[in-house]
Amino acid sequence: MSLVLVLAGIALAASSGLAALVRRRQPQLAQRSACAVLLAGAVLGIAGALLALGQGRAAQIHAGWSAPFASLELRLDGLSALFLLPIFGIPAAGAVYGCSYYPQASHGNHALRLQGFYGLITAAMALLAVAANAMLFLAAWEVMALSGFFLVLTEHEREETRDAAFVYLAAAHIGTLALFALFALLGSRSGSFDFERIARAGLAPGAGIFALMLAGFGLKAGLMPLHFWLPGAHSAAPSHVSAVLSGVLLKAGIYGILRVSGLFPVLPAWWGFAVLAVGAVSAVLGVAFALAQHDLKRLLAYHSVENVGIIAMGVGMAFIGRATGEPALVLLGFGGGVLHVLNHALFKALLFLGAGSVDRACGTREIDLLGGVARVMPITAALFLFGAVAISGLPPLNGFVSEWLVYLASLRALFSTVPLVAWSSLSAPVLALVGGLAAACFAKVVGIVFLGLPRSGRRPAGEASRGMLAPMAALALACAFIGLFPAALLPALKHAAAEWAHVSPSLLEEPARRAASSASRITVAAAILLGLVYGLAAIRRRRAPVTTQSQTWGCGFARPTARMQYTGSSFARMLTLRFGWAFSPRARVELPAGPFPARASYHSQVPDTVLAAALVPASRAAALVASRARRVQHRVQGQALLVGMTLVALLAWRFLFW
Amino acid sequence: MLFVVLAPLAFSVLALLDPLAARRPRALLAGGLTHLAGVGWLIVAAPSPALHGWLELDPLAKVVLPVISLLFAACSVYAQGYLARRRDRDNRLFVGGLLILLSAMTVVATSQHLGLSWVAIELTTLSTAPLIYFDKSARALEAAWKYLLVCSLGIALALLGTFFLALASASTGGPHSLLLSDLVRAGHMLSQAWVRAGFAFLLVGYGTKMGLAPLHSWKPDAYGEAPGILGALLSGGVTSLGFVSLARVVQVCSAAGEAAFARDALVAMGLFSMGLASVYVIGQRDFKRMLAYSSVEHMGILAFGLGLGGVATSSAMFHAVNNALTKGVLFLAAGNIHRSYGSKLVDEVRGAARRLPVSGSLFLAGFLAITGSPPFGPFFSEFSILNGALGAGRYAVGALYLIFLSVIFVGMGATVLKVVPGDPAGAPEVANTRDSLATAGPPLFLMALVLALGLHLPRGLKVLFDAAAARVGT
Amino acid sequence: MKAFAEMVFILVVVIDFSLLVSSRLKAVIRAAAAQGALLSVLPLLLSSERVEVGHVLALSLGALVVKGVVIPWLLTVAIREARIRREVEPIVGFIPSLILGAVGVALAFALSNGMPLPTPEKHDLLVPTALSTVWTGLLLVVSRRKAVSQVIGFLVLENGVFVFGLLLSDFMPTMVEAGVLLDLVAAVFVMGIVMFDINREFSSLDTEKLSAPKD
Amino acid sequence: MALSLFDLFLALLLAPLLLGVVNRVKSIFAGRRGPPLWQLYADLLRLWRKGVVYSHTTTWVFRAGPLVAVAALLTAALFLPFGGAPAALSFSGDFVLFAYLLGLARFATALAALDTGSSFEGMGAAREVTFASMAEPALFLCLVTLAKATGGLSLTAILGPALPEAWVRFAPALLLAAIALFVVTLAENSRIPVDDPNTHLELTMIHEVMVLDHSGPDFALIQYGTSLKLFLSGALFARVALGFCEREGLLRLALFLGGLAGFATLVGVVESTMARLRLSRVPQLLVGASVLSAFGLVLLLR
Repeated sequence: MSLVLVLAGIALAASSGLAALVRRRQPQLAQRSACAVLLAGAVLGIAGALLALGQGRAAQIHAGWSAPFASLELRLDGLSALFLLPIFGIPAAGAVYGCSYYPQASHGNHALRLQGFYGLITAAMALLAVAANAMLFLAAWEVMALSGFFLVLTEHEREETRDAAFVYLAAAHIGTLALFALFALLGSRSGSFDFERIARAGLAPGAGIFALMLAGFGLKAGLMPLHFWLPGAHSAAPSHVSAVLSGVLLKAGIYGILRVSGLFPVLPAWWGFAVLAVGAVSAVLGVAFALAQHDLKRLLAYHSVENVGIIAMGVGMAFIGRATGEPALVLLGFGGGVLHVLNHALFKALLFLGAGSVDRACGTREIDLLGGVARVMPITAALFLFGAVAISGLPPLNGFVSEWLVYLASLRALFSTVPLVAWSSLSAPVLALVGGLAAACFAKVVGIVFLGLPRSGRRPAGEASRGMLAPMAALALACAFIGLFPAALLPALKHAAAEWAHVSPSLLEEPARRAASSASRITVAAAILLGLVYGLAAIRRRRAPVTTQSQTWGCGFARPTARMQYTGSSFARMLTLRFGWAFSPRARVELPAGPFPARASYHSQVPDTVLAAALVPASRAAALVASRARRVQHRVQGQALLVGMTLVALLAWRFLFW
Repeated sequence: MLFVVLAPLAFSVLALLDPLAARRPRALLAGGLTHLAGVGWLIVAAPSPALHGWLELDPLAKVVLPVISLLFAACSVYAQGYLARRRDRDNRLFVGGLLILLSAMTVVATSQHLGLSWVAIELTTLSTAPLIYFDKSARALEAAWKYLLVCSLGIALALLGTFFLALASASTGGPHSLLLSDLVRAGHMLSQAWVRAGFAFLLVGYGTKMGLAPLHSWKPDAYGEAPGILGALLSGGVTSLGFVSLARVVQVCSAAGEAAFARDALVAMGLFSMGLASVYVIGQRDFKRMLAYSSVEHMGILAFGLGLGGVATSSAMFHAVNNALTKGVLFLAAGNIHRSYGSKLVDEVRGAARRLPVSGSLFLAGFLAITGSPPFGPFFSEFSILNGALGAGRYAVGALYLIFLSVIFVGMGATVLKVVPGDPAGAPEVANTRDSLATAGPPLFLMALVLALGLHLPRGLKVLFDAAAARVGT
Repeated sequence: MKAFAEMVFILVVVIDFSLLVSSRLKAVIRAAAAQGALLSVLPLLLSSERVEVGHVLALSLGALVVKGVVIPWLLTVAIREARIRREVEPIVGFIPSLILGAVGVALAFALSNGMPLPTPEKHDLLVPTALSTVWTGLLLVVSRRKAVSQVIGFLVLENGVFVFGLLLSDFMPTMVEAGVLLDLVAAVFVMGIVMFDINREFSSLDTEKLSAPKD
Repeated sequence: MALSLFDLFLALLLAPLLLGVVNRVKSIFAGRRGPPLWQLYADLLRLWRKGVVYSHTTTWVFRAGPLVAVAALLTAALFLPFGGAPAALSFSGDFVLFAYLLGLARFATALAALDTGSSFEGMGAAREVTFASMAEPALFLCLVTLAKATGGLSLTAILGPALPEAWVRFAPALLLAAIALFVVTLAENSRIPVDDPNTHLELTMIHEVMVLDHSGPDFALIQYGTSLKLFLSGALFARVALGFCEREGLLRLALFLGGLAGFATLVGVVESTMARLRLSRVPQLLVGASVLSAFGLVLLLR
């Protein structure tokens, strides 16, 4: 039943673009009907997922499919159901937002194409989550990746969009090829491509499989240093697309890692340490790069790298837990990681939608040109701030809860009796560093973009429309719910973790109970915090002192202007200096000259190090080598010579060496 | 059986004699459709071998002949639109040559006699060389000259290789025959040394026809300069037939106990082709030449699969079908784009998806399909070949295969993404070259087939591929 | 008979050498024609009783007409029509070509020693001669600048194949006759030179100028 | 529970006094008599009664800043065991929430500063979040070290009966952690050598420059928050540092208060004898603290 609901949701989502196509003559109606179909699909899908979570057992459908090795093997277990929540939820919110943000009436075919692929990517991701056959998984994977490509390419007239889309496509395809190899290995060793049979074969987890898994899924998840496609793609796409890409698409990589690692009866501990290390590097460098960005959406994109790193740290702890047979680590690591998947989807989507509203209203995403947006768009600002608090992992919102679970996992590791495992608790200070940096970064974003005064002529005309605010508010509500009632999701997480780790749920009962009791105290603390804020505000309002309006204290400056405000770059400078070793900043400086300098300027940007310092030069070099290599054999004689030499070589090989 | 060979010939004679240029394309259409119908009847009726068993619809033929027939039929529809726009050129030789090509291809596909195969392959070279020169430009002439010279050199060596095999069969007690079934039956009676040498010569000869690197050098020029229709037929039809002929030679080698060397050589050349294609595809500014290198790559994949044996060979059969259809899509779409912009350089062509919505999108879709993106057919065949390699424990060659695939994807992607998206305003435009039913319909039809093969591979086809692979031997 | 055949084989190889060192196009064409004419004697010399006389005669006569007369004549016409200069213009010099040719002949003899003939009644010089001639043809195609030279090279290569084919003439005469198709190709080449007038398009038959710089 | 609430109440009440002690120590060093110990109470009362001035630039964020900051600090106080009794609220991993509540307070203050649009306040906010993010790993390394040494995962458990025994067994590691904790405390509370709370040059200030625009009751809240934060960190430090002496009942409370006084004296001495570091040297100090406590942790993990 639950799976049938999900399948219905998939079908509706996939066909939502058609709804717009059919009625393309009436753009507004067309878009709304597409949105309605997608929403209906999302409701069904989420209902199915919740039903599955409630039932606590996996639903299965099997059907034949006559592509090689493939069968229509579908399975909805706890892990799938948990991932289905953001997979259906975020696109639904994005589609509603898109009706106002990207109206078909003014964007025409672009919007039409966007809607088609928007539904398709939703369907593909959902199919991915329930696929239980490697070929079906790969097919869904690639449809998802290609839809993502077309979504990024939406505004294809701009060159940077095309470049970003190309980098995305190349990265996605290389990832897919790694998965080819991964599943081919699994399939040939177990003799089947059905996940169930692979799991039953009890394969040994080898280094090759791990490397392929990390490369293939890591490319999609955006783990450092495989994140290089992500900032460009996410900033080039329309914002409700970025919300889906960043909030959900990346998580497909995490899902893949979990799904594939769940196929092995035992995991070696070094897998866990490796994932933990990669996650830690991603988290720290992701937030460091984010700090250095000027472009609002690029900044948010780098935060995705950070958050995926946090998720990977949780997953790594869970791996270690499985390897050493410690149920607490499995539960807390898995629970923290998967809950953070959901949380990150919620608040990152919220933030991207907010960024989209700002971009639409001000016509720029350049942080240092913005300012004072909150005065004109108070609700958007408040919702964005909400998301910022959540993503910084600050209580009482959801970001804190999942990070806390990961913290708890690394603290539990302290007391492990297995050698070396205690060292993994060094991830706790790493998380603290990441949390501090993220808070600094979002203080910068909210402070510079929304507060203060406009730094340039780009200022919004008015508040975003209700169609744009409503989905953001819905996302914010979900963030608040998880933040306030973290214990609510623990039973589902426990079930999924037990299935994934091939242990009986009763083994996880004890740590789950402990975590739940702690989580319920978080609820208490959050209630106290909110009560205190409310109480203090009431007292403070009762005080109602004489209020005077005046200018900001200028510290003695006679005529302060809005351009003298601190900018985003200056705000982050002290921190980015610390990470100078990882950046390759490019600055364009025009120094003031002469006794009466006419103008001076300073423009700096921090391109992605992996892309700018490694991949682009490498591909240039490859192109150069290739063009050198191409200079040979244009003559007919040369071509004939090749034929002759091949013959001689073959004969020599056969008769002399072979 | 003879009907499908002779009917195109008859139409070709008609076309060559027809004084009315406007009427000739119809002969092409009629020839293509008649052939298609004939092949359909052949599949259904499964007649007994013709010409003393020299022509037979064996599993290998069943794999390629319908595909070639479909491809040709699609091209003949396309030609209606294409030739209508190319009134400036005399189409007598074009139409006649294509029909002769069809007839020769049919013979190669069904031939059970290595000598007859050779003659027919020779005929495909001769009948297509003048067609490459259809544009009558200096570069087209150069391309035709290179094609003719290099392919003829290959074909001469192939004849020598065929002689070697014949000699091998002439040992005491040998069959003294070049009929495939005789050779296979004789098996170890064949003189091994001569089979060995014969394989080397035939690999070079038919490898040239297939365009395996380093024997591929005629391809970029020929595909770059020839009309899209010819590119489609060469890269989808003729090269596949080179593959089939080579597979039949491997069959003889297996029977003679010489398979190990043959397979190693095929794997080596296959990987070399893919590697070379990946070098040449990076930074390619001419999108038709890019397709030529893609063809080199896919011939490499076919040779690779054939060389690996087992599952991979069966998948190579599947891939031959996928490659033929997808190359049809790509060349026809590229031809449309080329004509509309009057250029095939990425510096001048952009926004094809907007100016030619169908052709532009098909070019992109074809690119994604040929590079192995699900849910298109080539994904399954390319994956299965990899699976065969890894399943056989050949991790190193599997890794190389993957690396080359990814480099080629990136290289082709860079070129395709310069051509398809973007704003076409300001790019050169040739009047009256927008998508029409005749020029956009056939590639669309082929694309649908490629997609269908990915979504659903009929059981019968799977059995057929396995049977064809079993023929080749292990 | 056998001594005669041996004589012919040796002459064919000697002509191979002379093809490699001739600096005049006319001389090269004449040598190729002479080789073709010599080859046409071979079917008569080597035929066994099992084969119908008709086949032997047809092969012999066909070779004489096509290889010895028609194609050389076509080549001469082409040189005149397209106003091709008389020099051979080698890429690899005459002496190196000759040395390479000699190495090829040595290899051909070595190789055929290692390949026992399943039909022992044929002449033992046949295989080395065939392979040497194929090798020479390849060398000519690769090492000469002009398109005409390449056609001649192809012709020589094809002569080698023809010689080899004589091994099969006992049991597969039609197959050997099919080899004549190769001559058809050569004819097409020559006609290409004349009809499509490579001379006019490129101002000389130098195929190097065919390669516009591109990748 | 009643005892816990009593401790909490005492803490909230005594928080401003601690700052008075620090100032008194500093004035003794300077040879002055200095302000009375309860000066801050008087200041708070006076500010609470005053009117407020708001800049045209500000929004609700500016007004909410002090409220959220104080509320967060008050909530954080719930998790710290002060005297003898366990904390009012305690669960495993609660020190994460404790640290993050301090973070929330900082976040709110920084945003309020940015809301004014003043470049100086922006500068202050930037410095505050920068140094805090560097202090955070050091703090967590200290806490993880303590957790490992005591086997507890909540502040109550860490600072509970297991601590004296831990001091016996792992004295070097805990000593390193305590030193690091003291450095972190100085940085978190904007004391010398990281920041100078008494400076009047905006360019060199960190915390004080952030709150330049706050006035009246808002400023009172901020001042109270500052003192509460110092009290909380002082309490944590005192409990850790005095963990080696075990006492019962009232004596324990006395010991705790004595420890706090000692902490205040220590801060005062440091402030009087050291100069403020150049801003660019501050990160080195904080990274140094991290390295110290990491070394302590390594001693335990090996």
